[in-house]
Amino acid sequence: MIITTTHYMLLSAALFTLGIIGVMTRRNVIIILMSIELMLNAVNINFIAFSHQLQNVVGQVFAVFVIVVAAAEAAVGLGIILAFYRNKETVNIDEMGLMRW
Amino acid sequence: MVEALILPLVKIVIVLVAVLVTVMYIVLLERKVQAWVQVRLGPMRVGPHGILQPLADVLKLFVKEDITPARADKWVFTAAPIIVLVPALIAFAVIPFAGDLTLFGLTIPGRIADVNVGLLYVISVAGIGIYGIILGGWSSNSKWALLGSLRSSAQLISYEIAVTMTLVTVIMLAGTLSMVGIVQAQLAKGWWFGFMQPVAFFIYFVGALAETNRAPFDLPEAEQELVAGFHTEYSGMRFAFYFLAEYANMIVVSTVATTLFLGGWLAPFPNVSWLSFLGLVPGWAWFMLKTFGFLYAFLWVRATFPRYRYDQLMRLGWKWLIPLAILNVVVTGLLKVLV
Amino acid sequence: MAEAVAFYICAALILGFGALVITAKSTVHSVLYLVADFLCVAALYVMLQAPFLAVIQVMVYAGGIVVLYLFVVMLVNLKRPPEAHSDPRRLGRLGVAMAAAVLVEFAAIFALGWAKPASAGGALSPNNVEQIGRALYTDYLIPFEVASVLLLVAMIGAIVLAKREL
Amino acid sequence: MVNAWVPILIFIAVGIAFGVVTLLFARLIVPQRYGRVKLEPYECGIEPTTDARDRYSIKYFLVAMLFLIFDVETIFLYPWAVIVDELAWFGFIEMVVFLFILVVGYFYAWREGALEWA
Repeated sequence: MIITTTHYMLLSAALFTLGIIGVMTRRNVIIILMSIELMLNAVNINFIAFSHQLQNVVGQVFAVFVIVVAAAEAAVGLGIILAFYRNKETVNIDEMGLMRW
Repeated sequence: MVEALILPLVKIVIVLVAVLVTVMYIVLLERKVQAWVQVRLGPMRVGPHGILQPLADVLKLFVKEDITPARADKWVFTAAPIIVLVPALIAFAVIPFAGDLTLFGLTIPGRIADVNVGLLYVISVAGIGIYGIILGGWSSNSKWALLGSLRSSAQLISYEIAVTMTLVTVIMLAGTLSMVGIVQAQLAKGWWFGFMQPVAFFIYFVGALAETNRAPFDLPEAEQELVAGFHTEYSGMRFAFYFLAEYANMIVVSTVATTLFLGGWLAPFPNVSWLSFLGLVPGWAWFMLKTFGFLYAFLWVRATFPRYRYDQLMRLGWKWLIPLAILNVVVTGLLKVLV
Repeated sequence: MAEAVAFYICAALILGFGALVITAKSTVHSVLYLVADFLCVAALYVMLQAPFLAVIQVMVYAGGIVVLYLFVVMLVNLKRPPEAHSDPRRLGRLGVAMAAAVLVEFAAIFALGWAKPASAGGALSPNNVEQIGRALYTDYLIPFEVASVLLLVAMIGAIVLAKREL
Repeated sequence: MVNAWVPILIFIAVGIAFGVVTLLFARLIVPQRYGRVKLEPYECGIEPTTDARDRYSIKYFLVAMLFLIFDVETIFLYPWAVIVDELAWFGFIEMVVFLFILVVGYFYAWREGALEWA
């Protein structure tokens, strides 16, 4: 029973799939953003598993940058949701056709 | 097996019991100190000079009726006090209470764990406690509780920035994030970091008062405007958890202050030879003495200062402490590269 | 052995909480499960000898990003549930395609063989923070400064979006 | 290395167990006499008419957002602080540039009134 990088890859792929399912099936845009966070975490698990496998710290540095991007995404994304909610009183993504032309 | 599991478990139980007993008696001490400041006597009835009062309080909390309001979210309402209590307790895991002790020929480190990211561990664990406050207020579905929890969480996160940023300067002096390493760095430098970084110590002290919701920053539970803040709807044991967590957090910030700024378990001026007799007192006793000194300052401040208004509180945090902390980091960095 | 047990418990918790995040009825419950999920991921990082990543996962993800989510969920007080009128089959075809892609990925992972566990005594030192710092402030200097610009833009963007209400 | 975290894991387990067991124990011994009025949320004696979960100030979102940005900033400060001696002038200038860019955002937030609570 040795845990290899493959195990971590499978876990990461499964978590990523969960994120996709969330994005595809839910209509609440906040939950969709949360599913995207799950997917980013799956990516980070991969980065760090490979950093461990290759004994190289670069994977961890990139995971730090992924976290930075996730923070920026959450700040702006949730700002957009709030602005939209204040105009239309909804967070259903099907009703967010404002920018669709 | 013994090294890896039993020994930590024993230490955890000791720490847990010590924290619970300290909380009980800090509450009594708080009432006594406030009474003395106001030339009163404080609790006197239960036991001589009221020393059994905490036991009576605990018993009372245990047998009080525990109500879940009708409109509350039941699971979240029960989970919130646990979410707030557990981080307050597990933060003690990396605090070095003493140097290495030798007992029955066994060298026992005077801490539960020494991880190389110790300080960040404490900060991040403290951040989790916010959920207990937000969710406690939200799940009660009561206006006072919701407003109190929003204010409280906004206050906590505001001051957390100032505190985490100011602790960077301590790391710059110590060169390590390990709590044990920070104490050893103070031994090597010969000075407590409280003397070397007075500005950081000041910001930390103010931030600690605000992060533990203590007077003069106890706005989330300002009785005059918000009833009891985020725990308005709580009673019985679940209320006791919030109470316990607040005082446990007070002890956490005091032990962290002792470790970072007051030399941890070291005797004062360990490198001055004619003061070496101070080393006869064991390290854990110094640690406790310093921690109690810091805790006493908390109680003293509460008895002395009037409460801030909410906008004053946020202004102090955002417009004074954060710029001061950033400036302190830059100045310390400049001194580091110049010297 | 202990490592395997820890890994499987962690993996089960991560996937379990992940499934709860996307299925919970109440958005607040979703957020709670998300926090639990991130804490379990942090535990995984500790097992992968990345303690610094583990603490910033807790500090930034669990203690920062999800707090923001919780605030927004509480700000967005919905009179009617957002899922009320949705057509679950709307993105069905795309979903099937995505799932197929993931299955291919799984198959590829299996087919391309099982990687060896990390060699002990590699270059990853236990003093993780210093190593990350060295890489970050020398080789990755430009991304680091760009990250600060990204944060600046995010901050200004969020303020602009919320400003009208101030 | 990883073993250093085992005591912390034990502590987390003990902490949660302490919380849950205490609540369950208290549940066994406390009196429970429910009444409809007793279970109403507390509103100073007035009967609650509206749901508490109403819209509130967007200020709280802004504070959480600023907290998040500054939090990310501090995680960059810590690795720098650990090796500040080693990086010397180079690292110092790097960090001054980094802090300057964020201080610009800070003053923007100040000017736009995101920090006002009056």
